[in-house]
Amino acid sequence: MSTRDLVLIALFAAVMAVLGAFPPLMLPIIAIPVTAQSMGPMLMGGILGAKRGVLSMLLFLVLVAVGLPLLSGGRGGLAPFVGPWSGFIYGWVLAALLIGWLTERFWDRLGPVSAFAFCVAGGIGVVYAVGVPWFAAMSGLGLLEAFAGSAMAFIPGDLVKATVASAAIVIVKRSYPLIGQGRTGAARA
Amino acid sequence: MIELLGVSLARGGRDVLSRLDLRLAERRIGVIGANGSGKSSFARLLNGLLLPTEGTVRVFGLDTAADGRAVRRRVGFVFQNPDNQIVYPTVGEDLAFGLKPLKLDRGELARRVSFALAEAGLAGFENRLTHELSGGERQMVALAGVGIARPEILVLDEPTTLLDLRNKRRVMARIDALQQTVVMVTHDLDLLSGFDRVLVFETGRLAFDGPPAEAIGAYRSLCA
Amino acid sequence: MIELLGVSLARGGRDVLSRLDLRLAERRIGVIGANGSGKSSFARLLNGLLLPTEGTVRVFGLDTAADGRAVRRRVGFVFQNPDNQIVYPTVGEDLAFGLKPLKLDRGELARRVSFALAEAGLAGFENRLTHELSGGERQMVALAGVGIARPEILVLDEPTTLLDLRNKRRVMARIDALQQTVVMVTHDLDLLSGFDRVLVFETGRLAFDGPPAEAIGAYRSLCA
Amino acid sequence: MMGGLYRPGDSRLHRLPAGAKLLFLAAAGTLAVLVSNPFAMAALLVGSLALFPFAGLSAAEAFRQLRPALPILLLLFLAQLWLADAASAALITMRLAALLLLASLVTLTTRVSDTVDTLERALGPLRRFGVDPARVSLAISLAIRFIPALGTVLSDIREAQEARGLDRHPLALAVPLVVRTLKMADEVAEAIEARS
Ligand SMILES: Nc1ncnc2c1ncn2[C@@H]1O[C@H](COP(=O)(O)OP(=O)(O)OP(=O)(O)O)[C@@H](O)[C@H]1O
Ligand SMILES: Nc1ncnc2c1ncn2[C@@H]1O[C@H](COP(=O)(O)OP(=O)(O)OP(=O)(O)O)[C@@H](O)[C@H]1O
Ligand SMILES: O=C(O)CCCC[C@@H]1SC[C@@H]2NC(=O)N[C@@H]21
Ligand SMILES: [Mg+2]
Ligand SMILES: [Mg+2]
Repeated sequence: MSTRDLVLIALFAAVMAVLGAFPPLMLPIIAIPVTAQSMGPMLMGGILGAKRGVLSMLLFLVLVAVGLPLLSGGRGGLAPFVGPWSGFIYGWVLAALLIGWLTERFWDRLGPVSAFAFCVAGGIGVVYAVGVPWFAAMSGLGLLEAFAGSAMAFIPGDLVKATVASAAIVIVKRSYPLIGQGRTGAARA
Repeated sequence: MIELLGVSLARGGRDVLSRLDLRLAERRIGVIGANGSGKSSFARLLNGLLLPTEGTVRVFGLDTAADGRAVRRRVGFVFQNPDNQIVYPTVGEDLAFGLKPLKLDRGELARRVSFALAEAGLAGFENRLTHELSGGERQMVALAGVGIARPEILVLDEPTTLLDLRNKRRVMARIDALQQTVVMVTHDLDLLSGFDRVLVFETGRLAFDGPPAEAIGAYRSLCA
Repeated sequence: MIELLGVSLARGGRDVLSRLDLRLAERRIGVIGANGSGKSSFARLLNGLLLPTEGTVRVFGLDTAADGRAVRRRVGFVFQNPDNQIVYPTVGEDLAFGLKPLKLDRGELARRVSFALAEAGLAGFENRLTHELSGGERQMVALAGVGIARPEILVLDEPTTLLDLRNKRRVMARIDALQQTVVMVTHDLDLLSGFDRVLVFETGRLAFDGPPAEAIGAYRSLCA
Repeated sequence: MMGGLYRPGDSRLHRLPAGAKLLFLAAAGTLAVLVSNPFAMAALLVGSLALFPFAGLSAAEAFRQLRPALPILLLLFLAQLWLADAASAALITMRLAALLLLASLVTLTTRVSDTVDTLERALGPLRRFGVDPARVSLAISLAIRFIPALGTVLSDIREAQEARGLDRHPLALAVPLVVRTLKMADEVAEAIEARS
């Protein structure tokens, strides 16, 4: 892993933190935030690719776990990892992996539609696939009730976030590609 | 010390520098020229951050393409934007980063850091957050961070652009006091008065090479 | 044109500007002073990017606090760091962005963009990626991007820091030729010679206000 | 922000090594999941609460830690009451509350830098799998250093767009943010390389 990879990993962990600075929207009744941070795994996977994307998300979670208040609403520490909605956070890691893998795999043909599809598959599909069963297990609810109680309300917002993220991914592919070929500019020792 | 032998450089498919042959042994070397003429690219060649597409760059006899790491340990680089070269959240940690290769113990590390800070007029800044410093302070931290490893050559790319008169004087006084060889890219022609040799670039070629007064004259007439 | 009535500004709990009363009606107004003296904050007050903590700023009679949008449409702003205001990945797109409100057709848009680029000495740069330009090239793009919308007042915050002599002259000639009112913050005192009025700031207060030569003298003695 | 959520103090809990506290949390968490008797769970919850004054933290602090989770805890309690019975409703709610309190307690009494050091040491054995602990802690420092820098970039971009008359549009924010971030990555990587 090059120094540049290391820096990219750190920078996107910081991007994730900055996304957390947007005030979260607390839905009435359920206390799981609607947060700009669910865009994080999409940007990490779609721009950095699978390996760097996953490491970047892990780094972000380490920063949260060691006690920095970087989750939306200024939350942090270990509590967010043991709560009823923590499955979503673990889902972010797998989502970055899947989105990154798909993006790399179909890099040459990556366009707005495929990028959007990847973001939805990872950022919604995978995240909920981890988050909802976790929620069910922690709360003793059935899967269906858990889905209705946790995930449904987020879908519209997450679709909007997937749209924004996929557009960003495509524009970055055009102007500053990090996946596929190497960098523009001269070779580096 | 620094030798360029038939050096050309292409970036993004465009020729940025063409066939440079140079031997630089003076203590104070200035680099001036138009925007986009290749000054920053030239500076990056000197420590192997960029490698020539053709030809060879040698520093202390070391080929930058073969011995990049060894060259970089002896050539410090100060970038135009201090923000992007300050790596750590606090001033003290950032300076300590430059000493990492020496594997010093804690006490010695702290001693050298506070000495370097005092030298830069930043005594007691160890625990200040780097992003809360003023522009001039950040530029001084960047200089100190590079200087602390005592490189034998310092390459500076427009180190005074955002500074006011007072801070510019401080930075220049600091540079003046350095024992090391200094190669400085700048648009501020006033800074070059005490220099030994000034290179003038024009679209990737060396348009003039000589003492400051003549070089500035040549540059002015190029720009007319 | 521009009026400040009892204006004070606090940022992050610190007083940054204190009780300014000013009427600016001249065509060329310079702003100088030490790092951190409040020049950029002052500039941002003029188009409502910052609102005064106390007092009122009026531009063309409009209160910036009440009519921010209307004020910004008439006051163009060029930032210290060109990277901040380049919005699009290619030079052409970025310039076209400034023309959006005019709803021109494609051909006319392209024509105006290439004219503005030629004027800035960047003919043919339409498809260049903005992040691959040299520092000076980026600054010229930023200037062209704001100028293309033809605002009635132009506020420039150190617009020439990265420029070579030729581009600096080009910018100054361009500014000279403008019909519009120009307010320019700068550390480069040479740029002020043709100006009508220069404000000197010192820790948030107006330390001097008068013609360029006297103002520069006052600033130099403040820095001594 | 960089101080994190740590509350300075000198209690025994504060002085305990970070690694010990993390192990304790893992053990207590496992215990909480295994316990299925509501009375034992109540004891665990009371025990967690009792640790707060022991760490020099007030009851109000404990409540502050739980507050963000209160609505969902209440909701879950009601759902369980409706779906199952009072005993399991109490069990699940108390379990979650105890877990959250214990986790917060570790966070509140442990310095960020101590946790990072512990992490660096814990990663030592992974060296042979190509994990370099020094690179990990460099990445952590870099990320912490970049957060305020990106905050500045973000507000600069917003300001510039406002000045150029652009309405707030998420894409117009995301693209320059990402492109500038990538450019910054290049420059910082260059600087690290030049300095190491
Ligand atoms: N990463 C890059 N990829 C492609 N082209 C580049 C890159 N960096 C610089 N260039 C181009 O190389 C040429 C030389 O750039 P360089 O930065 O060396 O100029 P400079 O003399 O330092 O200019 P300035 O005075 O504006 O800083 C410019 O035309 C620039 O557009
Ligand atoms: N966002 C902010 N929050 C808090 N304080 C700020 C902020 N921006 C600037 N300041 C402070 O306000 C003061 C004036 O800053 P300003 O940027 O206006 O100075 P300046 O005269 O433009 O300096 P320079 O010549 O370095 O550009 C400084 O002390 C600065 O630290
Ligand atoms: O901040 C946290 O503690 C994690 C919250 C997880 C929120 C999930 S992620 C998917 C879904 N979309 C949202 O906007 N919020 C939820
Ligand atoms: Mg340059
Ligand atoms: Mg300023």
